[in-house]
Amino acid sequence: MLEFVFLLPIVMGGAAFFLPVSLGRGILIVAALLHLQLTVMGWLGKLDPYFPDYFSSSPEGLLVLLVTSFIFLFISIYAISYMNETEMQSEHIFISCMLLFLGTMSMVTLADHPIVLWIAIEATTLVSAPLIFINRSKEALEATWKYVLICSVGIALALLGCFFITLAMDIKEIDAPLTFSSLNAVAGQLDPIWLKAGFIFIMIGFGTKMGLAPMHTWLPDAHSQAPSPASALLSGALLNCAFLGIYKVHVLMHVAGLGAYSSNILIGFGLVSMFVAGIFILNQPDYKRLLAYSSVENMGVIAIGVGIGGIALYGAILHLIHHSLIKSSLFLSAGNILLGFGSRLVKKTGNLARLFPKTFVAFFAGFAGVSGFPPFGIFISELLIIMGAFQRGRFVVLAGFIFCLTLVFAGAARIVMRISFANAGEDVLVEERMLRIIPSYVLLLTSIGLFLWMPETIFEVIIDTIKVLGGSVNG
Amino acid sequence: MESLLSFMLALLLAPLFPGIINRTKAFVAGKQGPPLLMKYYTLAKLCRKGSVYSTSSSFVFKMGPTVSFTAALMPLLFIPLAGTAPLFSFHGDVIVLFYIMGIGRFFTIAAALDTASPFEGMGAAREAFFSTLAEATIFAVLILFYRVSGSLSLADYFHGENAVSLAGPTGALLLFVIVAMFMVLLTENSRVPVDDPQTHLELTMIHEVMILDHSGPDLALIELGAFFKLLFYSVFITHLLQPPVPAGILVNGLLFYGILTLVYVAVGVTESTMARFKMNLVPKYILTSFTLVFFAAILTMGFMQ
Amino acid sequence: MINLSDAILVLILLSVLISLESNRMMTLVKIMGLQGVMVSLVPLFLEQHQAIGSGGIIFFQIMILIKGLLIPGLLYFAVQRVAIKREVEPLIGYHASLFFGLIMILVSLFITEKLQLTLPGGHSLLLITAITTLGAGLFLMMSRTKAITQVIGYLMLENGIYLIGTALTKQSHTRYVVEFGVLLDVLVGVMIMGIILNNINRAFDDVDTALLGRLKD
Amino acid sequence: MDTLFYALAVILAGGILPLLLYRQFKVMKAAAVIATVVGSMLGLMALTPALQDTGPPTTTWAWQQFLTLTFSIDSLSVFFLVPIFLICPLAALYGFHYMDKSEEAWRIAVNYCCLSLLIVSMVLVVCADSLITFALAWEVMSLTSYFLVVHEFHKKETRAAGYLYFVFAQAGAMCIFAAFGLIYSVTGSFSFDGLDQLSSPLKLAVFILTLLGFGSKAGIFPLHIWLPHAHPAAPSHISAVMSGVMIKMGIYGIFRFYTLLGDTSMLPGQIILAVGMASGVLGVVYALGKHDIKRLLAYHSVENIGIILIGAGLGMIGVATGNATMAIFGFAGSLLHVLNHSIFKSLLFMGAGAVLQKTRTRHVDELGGLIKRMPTTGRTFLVGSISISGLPPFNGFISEFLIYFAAFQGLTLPGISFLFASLAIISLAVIGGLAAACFTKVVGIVFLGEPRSEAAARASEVQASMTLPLLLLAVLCLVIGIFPAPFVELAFFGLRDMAMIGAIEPGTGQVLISNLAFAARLFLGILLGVTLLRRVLYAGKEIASGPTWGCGFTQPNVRMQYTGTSYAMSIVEFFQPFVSIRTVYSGIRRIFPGATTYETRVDDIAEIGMHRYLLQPLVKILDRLRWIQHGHIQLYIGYIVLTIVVLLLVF
Repeated sequence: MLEFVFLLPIVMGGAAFFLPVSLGRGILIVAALLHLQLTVMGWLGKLDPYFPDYFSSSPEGLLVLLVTSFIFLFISIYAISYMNETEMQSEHIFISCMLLFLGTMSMVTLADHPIVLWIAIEATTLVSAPLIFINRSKEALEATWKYVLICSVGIALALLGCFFITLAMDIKEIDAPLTFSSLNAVAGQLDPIWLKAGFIFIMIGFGTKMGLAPMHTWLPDAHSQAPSPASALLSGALLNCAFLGIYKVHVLMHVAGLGAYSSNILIGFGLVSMFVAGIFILNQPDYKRLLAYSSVENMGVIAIGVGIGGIALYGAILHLIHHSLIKSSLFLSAGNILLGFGSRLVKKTGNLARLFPKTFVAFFAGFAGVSGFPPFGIFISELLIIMGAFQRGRFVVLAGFIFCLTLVFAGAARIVMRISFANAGEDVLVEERMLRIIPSYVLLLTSIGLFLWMPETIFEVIIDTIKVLGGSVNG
Repeated sequence: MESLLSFMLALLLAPLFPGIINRTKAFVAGKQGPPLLMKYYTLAKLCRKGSVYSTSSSFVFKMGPTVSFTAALMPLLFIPLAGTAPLFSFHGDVIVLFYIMGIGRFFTIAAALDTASPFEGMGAAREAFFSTLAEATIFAVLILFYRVSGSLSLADYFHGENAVSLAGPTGALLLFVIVAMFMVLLTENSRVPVDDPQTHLELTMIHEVMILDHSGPDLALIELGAFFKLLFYSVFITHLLQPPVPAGILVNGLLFYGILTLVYVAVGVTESTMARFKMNLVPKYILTSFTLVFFAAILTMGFMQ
Repeated sequence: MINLSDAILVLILLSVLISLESNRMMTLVKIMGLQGVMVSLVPLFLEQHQAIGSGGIIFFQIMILIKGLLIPGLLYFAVQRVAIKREVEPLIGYHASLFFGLIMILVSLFITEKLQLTLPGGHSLLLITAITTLGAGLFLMMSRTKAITQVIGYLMLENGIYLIGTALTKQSHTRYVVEFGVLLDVLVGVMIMGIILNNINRAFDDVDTALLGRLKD
Repeated sequence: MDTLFYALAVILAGGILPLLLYRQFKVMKAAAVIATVVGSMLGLMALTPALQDTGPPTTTWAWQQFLTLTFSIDSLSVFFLVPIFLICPLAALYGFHYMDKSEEAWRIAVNYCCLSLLIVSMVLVVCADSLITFALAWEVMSLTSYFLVVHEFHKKETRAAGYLYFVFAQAGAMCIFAAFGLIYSVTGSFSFDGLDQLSSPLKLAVFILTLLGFGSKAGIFPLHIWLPHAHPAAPSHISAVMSGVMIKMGIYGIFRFYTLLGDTSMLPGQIILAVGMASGVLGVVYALGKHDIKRLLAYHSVENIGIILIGAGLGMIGVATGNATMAIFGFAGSLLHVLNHSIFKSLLFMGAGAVLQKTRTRHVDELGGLIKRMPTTGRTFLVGSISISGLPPFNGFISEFLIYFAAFQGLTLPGISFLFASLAIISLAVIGGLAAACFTKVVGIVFLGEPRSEAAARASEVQASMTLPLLLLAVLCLVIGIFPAPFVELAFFGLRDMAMIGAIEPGTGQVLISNLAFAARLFLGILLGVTLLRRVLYAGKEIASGPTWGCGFTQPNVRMQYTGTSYAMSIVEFFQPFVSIRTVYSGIRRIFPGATTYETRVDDIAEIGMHRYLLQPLVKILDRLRWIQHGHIQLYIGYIVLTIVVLLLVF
């Protein structure tokens, strides 16, 4: 039963809330492992949905699910050491919410019914809110408040979008179940005006959640204030889930013959996101916010890649996978830095290379990876997006894309170099621990591994994903 | 064989011509002046002496005179003298020669700096600056010559089928070259109005100050090298002025040395009638020569098409 | 029947307008409760939703319970615990707000007119009400400083969207299970917001969003 | 090809071994050096078969399902591989004693690792035969060289330099990627084939994009800004590799894409020539104005890149106008200068490194008299200086001569090409003169005269592993100068596979080259003769030594020596509008004046321009936009509403 994939973590999360803390940590790891196993079973096609009206395993969903499940496992390992170090007070809430978060995200990836998808995405907001304000500082509360409210408003608008799509069906008197699969089948007959309106609202709604500018405003706050494992999850997994919602509707638009329209909107949002991220990455005083804005930028890259289509679409999907791996690793490293220096401010840190050599390697490698240097996959994805953009003749977009990439790189490099090399005191609050180093290394190595050798199954699933949109690796 | 003889003769005569300059100057000033063979006496005296070396200096200081002498000698091997073909010649030799003169300058300057004397450093700086500018003029001349004669060797310039000459189709342009080369001659050989070899204040010198610390045979090599260099430039100008006479070698030779003497006299007259420029006017002066030639080179576009 | 549904819609509109000019927190919460009940009732009186099974009846009962009682109740407690000053504290004055409400109605009228061509007829008032509610909800969130007002604005937005949903779509698609899920999300959302508000209040001694402006660039 | 990969494997081993062995400091360094040297020799051996026939077949590896990594060697690659395999092992060897702080073992191990990765990536850049392969190798090269630059990261200026380099490298890479995208959009494949099918405006676009990308790596004016910062910041043997070899990868890129595009119009040549002249002249003028010895050398790299590009530009114009001789000699001179520059520039950087290691200062005006204290370093540096000034009988002259020759060929062309050719000649002449002026300054101030500081007075000769590379390189300079024929042949060979030039007949330029060699030998012969003559003249004479004649002043001291600053100032002032000179002078005040200061700084107009007209306005605008994230939730919701309204209205 496919639904186990999300039911399992939800049930275990509920259980963890009531069980003693010592047991909770075990549950976290066990749930993560079981979830990964279920995911793999889902990949192998061993699981069939029990409610096919609501859930199904789409290739794009499976991809996001796998990424989510994979990074969750390592983040949870990290989280255990992290919780130890910070002496977290409400640990049972944290563990329980982590698991619920995983469950709701898995639900997003498997949802086939627009409104079920909507429910799942809204649920991710709600269960992740406690993760952010777990330490109840003023800033964390503020961040959570903004997160919950802005995302709720945004997602509410997405509901409106869902209704519009339903309407697009009703007006033409089409009688088909309201699932993405069946909608795609009848897409050609849908009413284009309402479909467009639906797309706009869903784009804005889920775009808020995905962190596309100018609806991204909650993101830097929430990502910077959340404890690092939670930030890693938010950035590495949650944004993808929101993207999935947009992607599915974009596919619908494409099948309905409105692909150009939705592509343009995606590209527009993508460019704005990259530019806005660039503004704030330059001279950013807080390194966790830096990473958060970098997520905004990368979501922009993905949106542009999807909007351009063709080979860029493959690049976008690849970007999504690698960004998740690298960014979550970066957030984990940032967590170590935060523990070590006790401050999120760049100017309070420095000399990572000497004080925390292992963290430094992970942090800098992550930065190089996210900036598109080999041997990390973002190198390929960005190259493919650039090539795709030329192929589709989108020169202006490309100019903006390249400008923003350079801007972001210039801004981030300065800060990363400062953290890594600048002179700083020798005081270290918390030493590095292998348990908090290994996860970030594994995530990076996975990206390197996928760069060197892409497993055939994953490749095929990506091709399946982008086939609908006319994307292929042959241009 | 006659090339070799002619070359030897030129080498022998080289110290004579500066004597002519001095006599000219003396004549204009209404003085008796030093004997015509004065420079020979000086060289002989220097060769008899020993040397004092500064404790600051190194082997570079001793290499300076040798290299600069060699560099001054080389061009004379390649330029036609008195109607005879040069000893050596190949396509492109001009570039090599001017660069070889460059290495001579390099070592002269290095030797000057090796003495740790502020005055010599000052002279070296000026030498480096002015000769760079003069180089631009020289290469502009080469451009013009290439347009006119299509060759890159001294022998072809002055002896070949398409030899450059005032009588040729582009003769008018050569007037520019003659004036400019004369200006370069004065610059490269540290004559008035660029430099004053007779001055007594080290601060205002260029070339003379650079060799202040040399003595004995080293100084003799430098002096002789300077005469060769002056001879080379004068010969260059002489060739431009010399009318093509279809006569024997002897007539041509005499005509050549006659015009050569006139060039030296002209240098002497210039020195007598002009004052030395202020240092900051020198670049302008050299640039003028460059402009003249470059203008002429551009004009060839009209002639050639 | 139509008259009855129209009456409800007019009541909703009225509640929107009153909420815009209301200056007391408690009033606002009460109005929200009323609006919740009204909104839940609307589908019952619409023609195409005549055939409602027993599941439907249960669903609507739950919905009235949640929207009319549970959520306002939560808000009520929140206001009691949290808000020391019971004033709404607008960024944009009450009269201007009311004026905005009227403009919003006009805008909705205009939009509805424009959309008439592509819509199955008969819902113009419903659509006007829905859009006005939606717009007013957003307006409340933007123009009030108190955090609780923003929750209320969110609820109003939700109500508006729900109304549009009922107005535009056939019931056959949105099964009750799904709608229940949506409702649950809203409920949990408000609960979470309440918890955060409570925490904010403890940390800041107030829930004025002016205090919530420390995170910026 | 296999041998080449074995060579790379050995070099890579030389990078990985130090990471494992870093606890044994000496062993670690020795392992790295031996592996690098052996690997490079293997690599050179791998080139020999390629020199004879058409080279080994293409090697292809499938990658990522739909991509292929393709490597092949053609004659151009062979030519560029030579300096890589020549200079890098010497640099590694030099590093053995240059990096002598055993407490920094781990960092030095990382340095060796990055160096070996850099070597490998450069080799792969040169061998890459598809867009994606090239991009991959290029990026690895940028990343590893960045790490090499920030080796001494505890210094603030090193970090700043590293940052600048990193940003330029990435921005340049973006331009290259854009060019690749443009190519891909037409050919639809990642291979290098079919580039000549592009329409001519597209060719020009690709050309300009690649020029921006490769130019920023090569350090053409005004994209050279990173270079004078990064090269001084890096350890000296790394500067040698970067300046001697790595920036040539930019030149390689320009050559490669020119060949692939097969664009025979005039414009590319004219652009390259103009860029080359600007870089050449301004590079050397700025070099004159700098007093940091490594920064000065870095500006000379800009100058030499300029000379190389002048050659290439002349070659391109030759191709465009069908003047085969001009094309061949222009390109050949350009290529040969690539090799020559890699030799003498790495020699000079290593020499500067030796000075730096012994005196701990890079400031020219604090040195002096080192040739007596560091004889080998001083002599080899002198050789390098003469070579870089392009003076015979050393190697720099040979390549400059070829370029001159091409330029003179261009004089027969009509109209604008004639102007370009004559400007090229004048620029070369001016560059030559100024370079000589600059290096007389360096040699004269640093190595000759009296030491200007305690540190310089106490300096001593460096260890064998550092002098050996210096000697080898100096000998190489002289060998190429006196026996140029095989090296010119190599340059011609490098052009063999450049289709647009046409077949080069064997023996092209043979007479010319033998004449050049003859002139050089003649010069040396006469010099020898004159030296003997001098011996004879001095035989039995009294040689005394005493203080320098102070022109009447009896108490000269070392501080009275002429400084590098004053030496160069009048020349730099001559180029004033293109050079910004800032003077800070406190002036003499009061009747009994106290201490006064006088300071001049020569600034790069490209740098000033970039700051004033590009960065500052940009940062200002972006800073203004920061209010977007204003902190208040009402505004944030407003953004969402606004977005809806805009989207609904616009679409």
